[in-house]
Amino acid sequence: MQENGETQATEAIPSREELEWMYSIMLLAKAGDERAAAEAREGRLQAALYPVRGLEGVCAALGVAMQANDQMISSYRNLGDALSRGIPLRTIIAEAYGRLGGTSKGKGGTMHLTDNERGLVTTTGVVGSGLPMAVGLGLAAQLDGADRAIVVTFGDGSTSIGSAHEAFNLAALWNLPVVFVCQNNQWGEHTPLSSYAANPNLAERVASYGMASEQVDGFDPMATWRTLDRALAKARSGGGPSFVECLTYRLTGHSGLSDYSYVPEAELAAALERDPAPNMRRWLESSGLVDAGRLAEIEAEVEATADEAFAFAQESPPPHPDELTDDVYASGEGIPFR
Amino acid sequence: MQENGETQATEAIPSREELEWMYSIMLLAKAGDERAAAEAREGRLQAALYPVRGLEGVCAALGVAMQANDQMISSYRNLGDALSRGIPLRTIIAEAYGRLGGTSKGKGGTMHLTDNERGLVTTTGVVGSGLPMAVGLGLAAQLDGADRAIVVTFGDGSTSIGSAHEAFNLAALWNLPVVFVCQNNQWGEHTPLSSYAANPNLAERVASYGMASEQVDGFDPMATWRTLDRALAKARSGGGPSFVECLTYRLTGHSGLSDYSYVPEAELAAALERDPAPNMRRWLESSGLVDAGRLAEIEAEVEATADEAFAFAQESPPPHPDELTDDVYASGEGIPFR
Amino acid sequence: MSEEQTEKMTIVAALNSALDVALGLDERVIMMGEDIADPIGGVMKATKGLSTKYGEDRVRATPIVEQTIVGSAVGAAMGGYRPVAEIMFMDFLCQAMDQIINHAAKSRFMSGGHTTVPLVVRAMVGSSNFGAQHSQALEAWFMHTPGLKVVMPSNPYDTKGLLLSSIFDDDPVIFIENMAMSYSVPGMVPTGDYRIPLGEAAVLQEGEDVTVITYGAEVHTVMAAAESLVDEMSVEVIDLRTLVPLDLTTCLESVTKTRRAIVVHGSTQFCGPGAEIATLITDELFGALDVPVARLGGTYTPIAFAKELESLPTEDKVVAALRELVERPSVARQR
Amino acid sequence: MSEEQTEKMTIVAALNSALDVALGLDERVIMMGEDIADPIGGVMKATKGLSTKYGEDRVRATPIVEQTIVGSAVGAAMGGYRPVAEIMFMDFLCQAMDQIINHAAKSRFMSGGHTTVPLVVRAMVGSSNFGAQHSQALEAWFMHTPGLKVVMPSNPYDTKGLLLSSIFDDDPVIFIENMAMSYSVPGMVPTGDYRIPLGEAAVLQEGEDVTVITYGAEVHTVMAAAESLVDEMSVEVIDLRTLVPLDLTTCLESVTKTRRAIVVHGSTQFCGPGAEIATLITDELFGALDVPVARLGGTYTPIAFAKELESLPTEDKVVAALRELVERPSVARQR
Ligand SMILES: Cc1ncc(C[n+]2csc(CCOP(=O)(O)OP(=O)(O)O)c2C)c(N)n1
Ligand SMILES: Cc1ncc(C[n+]2csc(CCOP(=O)(O)OP(=O)(O)O)c2C)c(N)n1
Ligand SMILES: [Mg+2]
Ligand SMILES: [Mg+2]
Repeated sequence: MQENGETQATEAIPSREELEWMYSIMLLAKAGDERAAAEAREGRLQAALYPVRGLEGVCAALGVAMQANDQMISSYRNLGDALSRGIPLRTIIAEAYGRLGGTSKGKGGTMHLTDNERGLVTTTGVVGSGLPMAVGLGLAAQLDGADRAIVVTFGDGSTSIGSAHEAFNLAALWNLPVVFVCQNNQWGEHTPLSSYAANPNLAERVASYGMASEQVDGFDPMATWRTLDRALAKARSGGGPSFVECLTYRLTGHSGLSDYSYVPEAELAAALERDPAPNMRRWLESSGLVDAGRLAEIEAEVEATADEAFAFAQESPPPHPDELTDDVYASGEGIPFR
Repeated sequence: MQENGETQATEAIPSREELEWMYSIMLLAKAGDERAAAEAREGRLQAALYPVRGLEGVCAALGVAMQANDQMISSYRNLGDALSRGIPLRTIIAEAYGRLGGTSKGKGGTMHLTDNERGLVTTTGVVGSGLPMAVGLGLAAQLDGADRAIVVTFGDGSTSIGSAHEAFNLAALWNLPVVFVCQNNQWGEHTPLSSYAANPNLAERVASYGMASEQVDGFDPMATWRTLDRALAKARSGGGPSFVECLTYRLTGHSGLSDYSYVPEAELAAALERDPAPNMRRWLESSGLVDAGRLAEIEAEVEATADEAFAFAQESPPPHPDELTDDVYASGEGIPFR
Repeated sequence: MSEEQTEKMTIVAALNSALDVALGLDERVIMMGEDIADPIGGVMKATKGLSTKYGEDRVRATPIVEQTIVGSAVGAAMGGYRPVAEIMFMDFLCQAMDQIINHAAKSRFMSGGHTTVPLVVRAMVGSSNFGAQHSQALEAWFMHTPGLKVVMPSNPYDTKGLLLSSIFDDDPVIFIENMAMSYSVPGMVPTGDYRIPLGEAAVLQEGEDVTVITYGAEVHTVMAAAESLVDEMSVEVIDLRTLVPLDLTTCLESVTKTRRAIVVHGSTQFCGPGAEIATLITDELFGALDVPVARLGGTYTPIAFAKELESLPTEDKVVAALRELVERPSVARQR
Repeated sequence: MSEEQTEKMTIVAALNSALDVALGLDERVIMMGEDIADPIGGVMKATKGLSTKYGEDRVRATPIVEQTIVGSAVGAAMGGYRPVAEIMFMDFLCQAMDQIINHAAKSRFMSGGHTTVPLVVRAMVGSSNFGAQHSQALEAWFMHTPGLKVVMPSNPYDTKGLLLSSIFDDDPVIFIENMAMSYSVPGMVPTGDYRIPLGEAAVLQEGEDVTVITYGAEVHTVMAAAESLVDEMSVEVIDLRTLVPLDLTTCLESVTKTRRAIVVHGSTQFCGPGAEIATLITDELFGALDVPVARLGGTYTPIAFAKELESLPTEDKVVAALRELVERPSVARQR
């Protein structure tokens, strides 16, 4: 997909069905984010929220590039990633409300979605901590002799922390089927990449571990899909790990309601031009891949899904207080629960 | 200094006095190691020992390249480093015996030498943990506006751990006067470098942080001295941090009495050919820099110093049991010491 | 000390004021932490304005590197500075444990007293809004670690006075804040320099029937519970303020009078601070106690996200525990 | 279970045998840790021969990356395996705390029970020969962390039986060994598979006058002290074996009989396991105790290198504490 919304005729693209799904993942992530923020602003939702805005193209690309048996570890900024695994928005939102209908029965909250059937193994609130766990999942896949790949998503800021370094080295050393997907939105909370790294080229840094490593335009879902698809195929066939740095920009504040007044205006304006969903829409329509009617249908479906998800969540019962001591241990005999 | 023990005429070398001191550091490290191991074997010394054998040339080069006001953090494998700071062998050995005459009054032991006056700020037993502290010392030097540099020494294996990565990035980002001296002896305990790193070129890895980074032949004290001298001068003058990977080989087992049967014979034999002290001796003599008589004198002095150090240590009194609760806090009021 | 001028401050404002005073008093005071520089001035805004006023050299925003935030503070302390390291959520101290335990806490001892490590690690107990990884209270770990001091204030006045003492103390101090109190319990605070000594508990309310020993955010829960029980019993409330050094004397004096005591805290009850405090009191006052020293701490579960699953002491739980404690018949010695 | 064939084994040999049995029983058992592969087979040789027998795929020597040793174990557990991670010295668990606390311990709960993390982290309490950074006993931290189990055996037989139970337990287990005992306390051990359930203490010696509750290496110190006091008093000795779950029932039964008790452990006394155990016993048996439950743990200091500076319970200290405890007059209730 070019800046003007066109893709080279020679380059592969997903099927029409997949393209439609990509588009709906993007819209759904945005709709989920925005409604949750509105609910929080009204005081009806007490949860930490981390909008995906800017990363939708990467999430959509993951949705198509990953196969059903692949596994993912995501972070607190997980809504788009979770949707890309096909997890129903309703269970994600129910978790945000702390309800039994949530992915984690309301015990985890927004940072801790789990859906093992759909391959979302865990999402973590601790920066950088997903990478060592992904190494372990990669090890499991390798030992199983399975043709599955592991994706771990994390931000640019997360590459600073020690655990990331350890995991890169180990994945390269053991030739594990792990694809490290860096969702580089140029900010670690309120600090820009240039203020926390002398060399801001993260792909270059990771290449030095002896691992395949590249940058891709994360605002371009087609380019991102192709790069991820290649990396995943390589991982599944024993070719080892890759680092894929998806270059995007954070289109909102760090968290749901947080200040973003410090963002350089021109940077944000330029990034908004590249906003993946509207660009993809233009391209789908102009290239004739999906017609205007079908696009409108998808948009209406997304709205309906979002409506239904929030309604479901709000109606889902909260856990009973006695459930506090459930799920702490597999076998809790002799445990001093009070 | 070339393989054959000769140095290029065009290249700088230290003064004769400094060369003599370098030679004596090397011998003293070896003498200290060997006598301590013998004492341990006889059951007269109960301490973890980490021989310097193979690294003597790097330690000697540090001894001349570092200035009096520079500061150092070393590891458990610290005997040569400590000697390079001019710390008397007697206080180092007294510490190994756990005596009051030791650098740390017998409380620290072999892994925990301290001599603030001579700029050995701390030595740590935890792999990789010296690097973040060196960043802090570098910060202090930078804030002081002082023209001092910080050296932190650590092994090849220590580059795997997360803290090293964090420290490299931060030192580069803040342009700190820290020289990271990697004493690469090709082994992390019993595991060879090739088994724990997909890319065994550590200098290449560290260069990717945006930091000056190079490899040097650590068996060549002159080349090592020149490289360290440059890096230290650069650090002192605000030029920022460097990573210097000194390539050597471990000439003994990991610790004082540990097994080394697994070492590939040919590798060890080749490394022994490069043993820095005898090579330096040959070169000093053949180049006419130091004559045979003076060399014999130095050797005798080293033996005498070592004799005296062990005698001093053995005669130094142990701490009184009541001193256990001293030095835990600067102000210990209200502390439940029992 | 100029205690004259006071201002109404939140705990965050008191933190900011303490840091401002310390940076102004001594150029060896420096700060490091994620996002602490302006414009954002810290995620809770505790450092707002300080990098602008004192320069980014002294107030440094770091990458996301908890281990090296603390490690560089240890190094800078060894280099003659008095660093204040900010770790956003206390849970992330997990990343920095090696530097805290093996270096900050032990260096003075291991060096035979030659090395001083005057540093403060500020960290915040989070909230269940963020889930189990942003809400654990870990003070017991640090109490269990010789070489550290542990401070956990409950109000703006103490926060500022204790933070200033901590910064100018020559030992490493773990200074624990609580997210829930950040803006919710404003109070009058002197604008200048003043110090509250480490190791002195405060008796917040005198009483005759029972002693509650608590600290940090639970102070407010306990005070509310005591207030609601005002017609039923006379409750003495002790705010420990610092956990190491521990002001056992004040606790013993109180329990000698009341003969009944409970320790209330937000960290997990099992192997928590309450166990130590209860044991110390029992050791000293065994024969004078009517009933065993009670405890109310967190349940033996991670912190749940759903509000219905309450792990921490609530006002209701404290009320129930106090009623039970006071109504319990004095235990007779069996033979 | 075939307990028939037995062999004299050191604790290290018992560990090796347990790991061998587990690897042989279930191909989902894997191991990772520094230097654990052959030829060296682990710094204490606990894994000697296993990488050769079961392949380096299943028994992996890692780089020096404690955080990722445990983190990859967590991930592999989530991926269906039963990893056993080896961390050389317990002190280095400081590096891995985030993975242990925020992930291993909490994942089951945070996932609403959907995720199981069956893993074992083996770690060794070191020795003062290495200094303060290689000798700290940290079991209290893990006891204070809901979601973990904590095992600390004292002899070869228990080591093997408890390690096998730990590996096949579905919860994360911190399994703590002690360097001093590695080769020094050989005993008869079945060569095959057998299990000792987690949460069952062992009464090592029955007695009437006093109960000593202990675990790990201190079991031997206590037994020696009891032996040397055999003419003076009758000592009941309980080896807890696992700290979570805690077999309080066995402790209470014993103290009900003896009316006097002491908890002895090698970790720091302040805020240590003894505080919790003493408090639990006092809660239940307050009226039946002659004197408060005593404790003997490590001093509130780092571990010193010099042997003269002894922080841990020694036989002499245990003897003195037992004499004091037994001779102390029963405390009368004051009114
Ligand atoms: C270990 C740790 N330190 C600090 C935080 C607080 N924190 C949450 S998100 C974040 C920024 C992460 O930036 P990045 O990795 O770029 O991800 P992004 O939020 O931009 O998606 C920080 C510092 C945390 N969650 N974990
Ligand atoms: C964090 C940590 N993990 C493990 C160890 C145990 N250990 C001591 S030395 C060592 C090997 C270090 O290798 P390297 O950095 O190459 O230094 P060398 O010993 O070769 O000088 C290991 C694993 C430790 N001290 N600290
Ligand atoms: Mg980011
Ligand atoms: Mg090495």
